Amino acid sequence: MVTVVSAILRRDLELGFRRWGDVASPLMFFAIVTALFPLALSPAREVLQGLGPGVLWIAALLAMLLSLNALFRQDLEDGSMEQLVVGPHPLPLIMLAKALAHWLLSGLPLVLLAPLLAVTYHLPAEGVRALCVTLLLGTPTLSLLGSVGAALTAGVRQSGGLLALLILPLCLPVLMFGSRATALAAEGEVVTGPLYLLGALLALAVTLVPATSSAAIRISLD
Amino acid sequence: MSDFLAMGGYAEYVWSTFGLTAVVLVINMVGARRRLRNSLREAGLRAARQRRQAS
Amino acid sequence: MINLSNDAMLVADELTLWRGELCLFDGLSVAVEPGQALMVRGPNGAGKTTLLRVLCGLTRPEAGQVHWCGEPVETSGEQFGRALAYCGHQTGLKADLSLAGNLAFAARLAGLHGEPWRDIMAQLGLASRADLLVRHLSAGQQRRGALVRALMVPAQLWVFDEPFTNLDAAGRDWLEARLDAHLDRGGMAIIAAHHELRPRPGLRTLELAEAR
Amino acid sequence: MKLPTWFHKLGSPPHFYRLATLLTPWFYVPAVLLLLAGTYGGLVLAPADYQQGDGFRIIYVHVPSAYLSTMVYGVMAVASAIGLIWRMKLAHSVAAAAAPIGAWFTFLALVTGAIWGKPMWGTYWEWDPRLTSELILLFIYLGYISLRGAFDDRDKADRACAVLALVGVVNLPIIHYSVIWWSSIHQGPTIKKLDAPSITGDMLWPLLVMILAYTLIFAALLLQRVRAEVLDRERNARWVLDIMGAPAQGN
Repeated sequence: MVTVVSAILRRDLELGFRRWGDVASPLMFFAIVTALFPLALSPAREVLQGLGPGVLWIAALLAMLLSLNALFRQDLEDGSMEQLVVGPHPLPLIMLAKALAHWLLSGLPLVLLAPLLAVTYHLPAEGVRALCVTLLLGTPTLSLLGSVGAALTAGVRQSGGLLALLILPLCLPVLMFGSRATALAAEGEVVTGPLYLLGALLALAVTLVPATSSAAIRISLD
Repeated sequence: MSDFLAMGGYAEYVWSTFGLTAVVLVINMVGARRRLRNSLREAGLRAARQRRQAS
Repeated sequence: MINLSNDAMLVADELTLWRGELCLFDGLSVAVEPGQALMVRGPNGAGKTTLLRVLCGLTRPEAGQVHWCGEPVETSGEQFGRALAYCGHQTGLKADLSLAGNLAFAARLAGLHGEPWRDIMAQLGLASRADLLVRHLSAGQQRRGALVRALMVPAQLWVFDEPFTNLDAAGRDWLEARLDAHLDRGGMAIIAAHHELRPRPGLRTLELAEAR
Repeated sequence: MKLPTWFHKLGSPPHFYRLATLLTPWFYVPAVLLLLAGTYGGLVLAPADYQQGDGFRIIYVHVPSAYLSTMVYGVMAVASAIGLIWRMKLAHSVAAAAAPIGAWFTFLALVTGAIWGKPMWGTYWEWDPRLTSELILLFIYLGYISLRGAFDDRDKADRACAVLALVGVVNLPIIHYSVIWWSSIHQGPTIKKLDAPSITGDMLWPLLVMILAYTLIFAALLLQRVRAEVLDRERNARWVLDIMGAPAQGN
């Protein structure tokens, strides 16, 4: 059980480092999009503090969408996913490992970069801490939900916009709770409620998504 | 009759919603019928083609 | 070597598959027993690849069932997965990893220790290419790399899709000899190929007609 | 799990096709009649609401389409589950046929809701939990329809869309309650939400008639579209050729 997950993680992480460009571009996208709003709207402190949580969360969500598109496409083209499906190991476990690898390469870096960008929005310390905690809890759910969408659209030709259209409605609860919790924390309020809800969404995703994305990838490979 | 049309001052809202509903219903009725006609026609062409091949 | 249970069998009955307007096969039944090799032949587009994928449980037929040791292949997961070695048109190797890296991954996944691919790789003349990125290998070398991956993990049922393409004469002889040894041990093979396999006991041929 | 034979019989395309051809008028005619009766009841017979005056009559078109938008997605989810579990192509045809109808009525619910908002709140669009959920549901429908359009192989499209419909049906309640939670945080309970005014008897029966009429119209539209989907999927089957022998009847 563990060998399967660790083998897949090790391979995908090595691939990620080999093609560091694919890892870096969502990060740069995250930074650029957050920089757009002060330039487009106004650098005034109150405006940015009000916008901060929402903008940072939306930019993080869109950045993850970028990397989701290619999640299974390459594996389908070179036949490595086929080998995993035909192999003896349970497919849901493999899909969970793939989603985890995607999160480590795209979700986690966002969480690490977020405090830096939050400073440019004059977010207070509690706000920055809440941002990191909510991103830490929310981005794995985005990776899991995204892996279902990526599996469904892996076999389809140009599917950039399609994946976003399929996944964004499903990611709305995470976005709402995440950005809301960050905004409330920035105003010094207690945010345990939304954090529990984010945790619940993550637990739900970890249990339901692997079986779903396995069915989806089998259909794409058909 | 005219006060019926006035709808107690809400005329534009009530009639616009009912009008839009009628339009959407008609669009769906025509659309469903045309979708069926197309499939019937295609199936007919295929049947004719297969009958020609068979004979 | 894994214990080759001699009652293992792959049975496919009444397979039917359409591709759009074309019927690839209809009511096709085939069975493979230990020691037998089934060669699937037919013109391009006759559905050879699709039939192999159906037999592996990758593609779902319109009608019909495929059983391995009595279990439908789609749900027999571990048992069928351990017994099967599939080599399709694609190599199954990641282009941005080295050949050795890919094979190490496959070995770890199969729970094998050490480097079981070294000697097979040497026999196929790839020893000097082990650390090259798969992206930089020629088509022939990539095919042989895929063969190494398929043969490295012991499996009872080989399902190979045109394994002889891009192989030179030496490579062909090697694979034919390897096939003989596999069949003698009670292994099974389903091979789609254009060229004639060497006649041998237990070799059967399935001719697929042009899809109509 | 052994299924009742009528379920399999219903599931066989030729049987269903003949049944659908027969039933379609039996749904259409009563639907139109009920629609007229409901509209007359709602616009003429029902008394004006003491708060919203005649403006409340919009509920007679808004509520049925809002009900239909969620009910149709339920039909799609059930059909998708049956299609995946028992591998019934007909069930996938039902899901494929229902989607565009559901999308249209969701759009209708959205616009009629917004128009109804104008006299109530003074603005056409209000991020009210019900309208927001309706908007998200429309995106989910559009996502389903575009995923179906992205596949050229019909069987793959069916199975992929079935998975998406099931993922959607699990997420719908979550999205709905998070929208309610989200709007309660932002607006607070001060703003009166768009809930149906207290309905008395003679206001209520037209609404029930309209809901029944909408359901029957959906059934009629669905039967026609499913017949088309079945014809597209069974193009190689024998019975389609026999039917084509007879003069084409597209009622």
